[in-house]
Amino acid sequence: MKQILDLTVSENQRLNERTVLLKLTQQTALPEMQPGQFVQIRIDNSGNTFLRRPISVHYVDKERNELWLLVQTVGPGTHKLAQIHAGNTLNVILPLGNTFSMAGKGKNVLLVGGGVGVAPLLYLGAKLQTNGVKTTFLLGARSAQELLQLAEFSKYGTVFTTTEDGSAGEKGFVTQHSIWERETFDFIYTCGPTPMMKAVARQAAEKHIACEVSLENKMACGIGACLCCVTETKAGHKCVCTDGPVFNINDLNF
Amino acid sequence: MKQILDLTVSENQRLNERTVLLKLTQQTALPEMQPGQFVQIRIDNSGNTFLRRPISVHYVDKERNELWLLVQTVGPGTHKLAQIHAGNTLNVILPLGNTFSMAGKGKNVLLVGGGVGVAPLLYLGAKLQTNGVKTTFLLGARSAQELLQLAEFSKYGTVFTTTEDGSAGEKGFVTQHSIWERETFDFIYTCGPTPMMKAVARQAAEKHIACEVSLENKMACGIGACLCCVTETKAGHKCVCTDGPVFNINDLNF
Amino acid sequence: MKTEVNIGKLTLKNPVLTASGTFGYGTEYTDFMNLSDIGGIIVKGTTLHPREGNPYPRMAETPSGMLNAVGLQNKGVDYFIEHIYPNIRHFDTQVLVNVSGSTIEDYVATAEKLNELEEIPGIELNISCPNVKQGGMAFGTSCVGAESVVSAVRKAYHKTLIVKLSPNVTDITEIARAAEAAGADSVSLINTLLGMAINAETRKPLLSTITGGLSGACVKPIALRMVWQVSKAVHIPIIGLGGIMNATDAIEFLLAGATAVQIGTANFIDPAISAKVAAGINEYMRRHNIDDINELIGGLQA
Amino acid sequence: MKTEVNIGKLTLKNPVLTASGTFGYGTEYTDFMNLSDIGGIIVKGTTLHPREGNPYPRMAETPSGMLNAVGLQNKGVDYFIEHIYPNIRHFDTQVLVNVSGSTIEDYVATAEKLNELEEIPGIELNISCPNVKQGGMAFGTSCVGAESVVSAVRKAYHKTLIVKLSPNVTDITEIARAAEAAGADSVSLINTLLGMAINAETRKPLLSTITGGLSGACVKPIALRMVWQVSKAVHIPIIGLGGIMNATDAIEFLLAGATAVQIGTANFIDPAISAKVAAGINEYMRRHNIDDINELIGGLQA
Ligand SMILES: Cc1cc2nc3c(=O)[nH]c(=O)nc-3n(C[C@H](O)[C@H](O)[C@H](O)COP(=O)(O)OP(=O)(O)OC[C@H]3O[C@@H](n4cnc5c(N)ncnc54)[C@H](O)[C@@H]3O)c2cc1C
Ligand SMILES: Cc1cc2nc3c(=O)[nH]c(=O)nc-3n(C[C@H](O)[C@H](O)[C@H](O)COP(=O)(O)OP(=O)(O)OC[C@H]3O[C@@H](n4cnc5c(N)ncnc54)[C@H](O)[C@@H]3O)c2cc1C
Ligand SMILES: Cc1cc2nc3c(=O)[nH]c(=O)nc-3n(C[C@H](O)[C@H](O)[C@H](O)COP(=O)(O)O)c2cc1C
Ligand SMILES: Cc1cc2nc3c(=O)[nH]c(=O)nc-3n(C[C@H](O)[C@H](O)[C@H](O)COP(=O)(O)O)c2cc1C
Ligand code: FES
Ligand code: FES
Repeated sequence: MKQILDLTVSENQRLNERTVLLKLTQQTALPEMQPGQFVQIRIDNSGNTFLRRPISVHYVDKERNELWLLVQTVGPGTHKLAQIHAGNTLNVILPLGNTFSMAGKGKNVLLVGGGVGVAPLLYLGAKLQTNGVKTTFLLGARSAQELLQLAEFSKYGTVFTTTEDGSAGEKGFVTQHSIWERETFDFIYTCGPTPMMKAVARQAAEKHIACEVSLENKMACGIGACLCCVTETKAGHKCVCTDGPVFNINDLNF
Repeated sequence: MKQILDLTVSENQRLNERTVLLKLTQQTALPEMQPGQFVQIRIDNSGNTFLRRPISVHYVDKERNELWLLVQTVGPGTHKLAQIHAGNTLNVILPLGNTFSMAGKGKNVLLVGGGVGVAPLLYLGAKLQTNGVKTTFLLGARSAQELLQLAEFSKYGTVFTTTEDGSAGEKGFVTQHSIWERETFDFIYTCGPTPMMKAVARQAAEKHIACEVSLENKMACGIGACLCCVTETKAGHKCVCTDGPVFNINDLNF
Repeated sequence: MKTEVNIGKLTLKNPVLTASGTFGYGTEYTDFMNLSDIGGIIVKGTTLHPREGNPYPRMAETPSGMLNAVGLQNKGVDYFIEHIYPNIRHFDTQVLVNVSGSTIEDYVATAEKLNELEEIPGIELNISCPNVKQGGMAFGTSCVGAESVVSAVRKAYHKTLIVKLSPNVTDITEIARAAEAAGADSVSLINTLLGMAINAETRKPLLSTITGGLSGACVKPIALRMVWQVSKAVHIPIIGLGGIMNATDAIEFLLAGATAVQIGTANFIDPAISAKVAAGINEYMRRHNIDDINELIGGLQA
Repeated sequence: MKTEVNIGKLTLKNPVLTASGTFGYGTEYTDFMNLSDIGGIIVKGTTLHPREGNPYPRMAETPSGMLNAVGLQNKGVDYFIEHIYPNIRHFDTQVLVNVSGSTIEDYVATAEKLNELEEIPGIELNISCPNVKQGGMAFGTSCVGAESVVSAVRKAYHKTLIVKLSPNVTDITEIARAAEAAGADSVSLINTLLGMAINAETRKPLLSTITGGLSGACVKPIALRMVWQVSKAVHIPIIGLGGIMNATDAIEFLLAGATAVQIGTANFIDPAISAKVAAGINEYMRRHNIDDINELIGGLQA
């Protein structure tokens, strides 16, 4: 069941100039959340952040009853989120959206993230690993500084990286990484800028590997009521907030 | 010259449930301000505090280079002001408006304030005392708890009080205080709720005592440009933000 | 304390409805609130034939508001009757259907089909949607247009007929009078204002359709003025909406002359807001010793 | 980098003007900015005879905006010519006068007097003020009204004639075309939208006049849409305004088809904003390698 909760910020950790890691908690147990799902956060009722802001579930720390969010500053809403202090509360609707398909035990999967798009892949990787899946992360960014949460990702699989300026990992885009030549996978999960996801999807399609992408369309309600967030699919317009955010590339006109 | 300044909050002291005392400062000397003047504060560009908020100069502490404001929480703007932390900055336009007439040396004056309307009277009383004027404060409120800054006022003159519930000073309204029977004054200054100011003005007129009131009309610009803040005077509409906020009762249709 | 209001033959347990296109079919909100706490829901704009709506992007945020260009995406009235109606007909609140079209014939055909549904006590005729090329708003911006579509539907539809007016007009009272004269039981106003948003960096419009419909807190002053004007112009009950974010806003619309209100965009920000508005109106009535909500309606002291 | 634009016979050093009624006579702002940094100022609405304006209260804040009901308080055109003009004629920026009236004769008489002022290169005809009972908006809400007042003034006024349009109309392009046909050198839009605000606790309107004019950030989507529509409808230059709060907003209006912009309510929030907008446009042009501001005008990729 979807809930509206006032969660307390237990930590706001700055990861780099543009990104923070927020940890949210409450007295009682947090609702069950699945990899791929997102939350809708109310910033406040200020004039330039009228609607809620959708943010992916980055990780759920069951033991500490914490929901992690990875937030990149792009405009007034994310800017205010980045400034919030521990102890303050955030009004959050969760859990929203569908989830990634979970590859079966023993499968070999690649999780490809770009920029802050790596967010949903941490929780996904953690769950997959628990399920006995062999997980490899391929994370891309513009520079070493913008590669996020590497220590966390490496807990749940092998991590490869690319940077556009070559300051870490292989130089170039994720789709140019040598892993694509060296290894083959049963399933690819990807989230990041649209051009990156399209390139990954093309690569997956060429190699006949099943592939799911997580979309970030502009949303008003987040619960399937307004029909603002639609994406073109082979079966017509689908809501990214309820039919997604995760889609199989076969269903998209990608 | 009017200026737009980013002032730093050096202190935010809660005086009672609804009122705070804000102290603002900056590195360089604050501009010259006179009793009766006010400032226009930008809250932020949020949807429900679109315009600036006018607040009286409560006191100017020259030595510590501090501007004091007394703020009562009534809506979103004053609520946000009441929450601001020391160290934060506020964008302020100042000094605005005209000033009280300064009674001459040796005169005996009464300063009558009600509720948070006492704000401009502190700085006025301080200046008058420095000028060798005999100052008496008559401050009214609903209850003892809502009488503000008594210790400060008593530095600059004798303080009498009234409360509606009788919890401090004489029970009743300021206009019912026994001082009116006992003493006579050369000049009366008043600020507070309109019904109170009207009653004081009537009393002053009956006794043929010169009287100035400080008005609080709704303002958009605060600098004489929009003509929103007008009050009816014997010479037609006048702007409270530039021709006022201080008016002689003879000029008003009070 | 009496909170019941009447709209045509319809009785609402309280004056709070949800606005079409902002509340889906109600089912999207059952996790957050009890639908039985509000007077009724008006479901998504329904057309004779299925519509895919406009391409993405369909939404842009604006100061204290948003633009939408959904363009009446829906599966058509037959799908509604077969697949949606069965799931919502037993809601413990009034369920009304918002009807859109591009020709008078379409409106009439849709209304005729809905007339057969036992548990749908009324329809809201959307003659004011700015997001579709043909029809839609065109009917709502001239008296002749409004008159013709409303009287045609009136002949075919025998339950409560609400006509939803466009604010994109010089004089909304004229259109309201035309709707009344043509047999509307009630008028609801306002639909969205036509607006536009641009990304200055990319030099492109933010909506696929360039222009779209503005809603949310920012439009409240305009909506309130129009409700006030229309309340002086017609005798049928008015349903007020546009920018209602909380109970105080709703009460302002009642004071301005609305018999009921609709909550639209606010549902996106707080999915439980409509129930909170209903509760807030009760609280206000208690605080002001008002026994009957009808004492509030048109109670502005002006 | 060329930032000059032309409006009729008038050349502005940059496209930033201040809107009538929000910038006094310019003198109120000289503490905060250099008037020479902007293209021009449009002074307070001026009428043939002095006007006291509407009673207090004249202002109500609304979500991301405000309502005003000033009602054209001013000392009349003769006072302007004798007492104000001498103080502002030598400003190093274009000084335009906004002209209002209740009859065509008043408009014409006022325009004739202003025609004699050497340093006033143009007037803006306000046929769209919602805050006065007679005239005002009435002329601006019908093509016939607009045509008649504009052609009468055109005969009497020989410098740049800008006509300010009301947004409270079904189709603003019709009115713009009528103004163009009647000889306007330019149209400016939008004036305020008619709105209303109520205090739910006291049950009273917040303005003495019940309704007033809405301005500020909240109206930007509507203003932008109207500028875009009018830019497709007329050949004369358009001056865009309504909710411009910063340089990005101003650039959006240029992209939508405005040759110049006006800053209104934003002056109340930041009295130096108009100079900042002019500087911000320059900064944008540098960042995007735009040599001539005319490349931006109407540059929306739609
Ligand atoms: C399902 C989903 C999951 C997301 N997960 C994350 C995440 O984990 N971390 C993160 O940093 N960001 C995430 N985003 C993007 C994030 O929602 C936007 O960056 C944010 O809404 C921008 O708000 P703003 O006020 O800072 O910026 P503005 O650009 O001022 O926002 C203006 C409007 O556009 C919308 N908007 C702007 N950018 C985006 C975007 N990229 N996607 C969707 N809407 C947008 C905003 O919600 C708002 O309505 C996610 C988006 C979606 C749809
Ligand atoms: C010259 C002057 C000096 C003032 N000095 C003080 C002071 O020293 N301390 C103090 O606490 N208050 C003072 N006020 C009143 C103060 O400006 C308002 O309480 C405040 O603006 C309310 O804003 P809000 O957002 O909290 O309330 P809201 O009621 O939400 O405000 C809504 C709108 O109404 C205006 N408004 C509301 N109440 C008043 C009011 N009483 N006077 C003028 N405008 C109002 C606001 O500015 C805003 O535009 C003064 C007002 C004026 C005009
Ligand atoms: C996303 C969205 C979709 C809408 N769809 C419809 C619709 O299908 N039919 C209709 O009559 N109005 C529709 N509207 C208009 C609303 O019902 C309402 O008239 C408008 O949003 C103003 O109210 P508000 O400010 O409370 O949202 C829609 C509004 C939004 C925001
Ligand atoms: C307080 C106030 C007074 C105004 N007076 C006039 C006026 O005298 N003449 C006029 O044409 N417009 C007047 N306007 C309208 C503005 O010039 C402008 O058209 C409108 O405010 C929209 O722009 P904005 O949103 O940038 O303020 C006034 C607006 C305000 C807020
Ligand atoms: S955001 Fe409203 S339907 Fe998806
Ligand atoms: S507040 Fe604008 S003139 Fe006084």
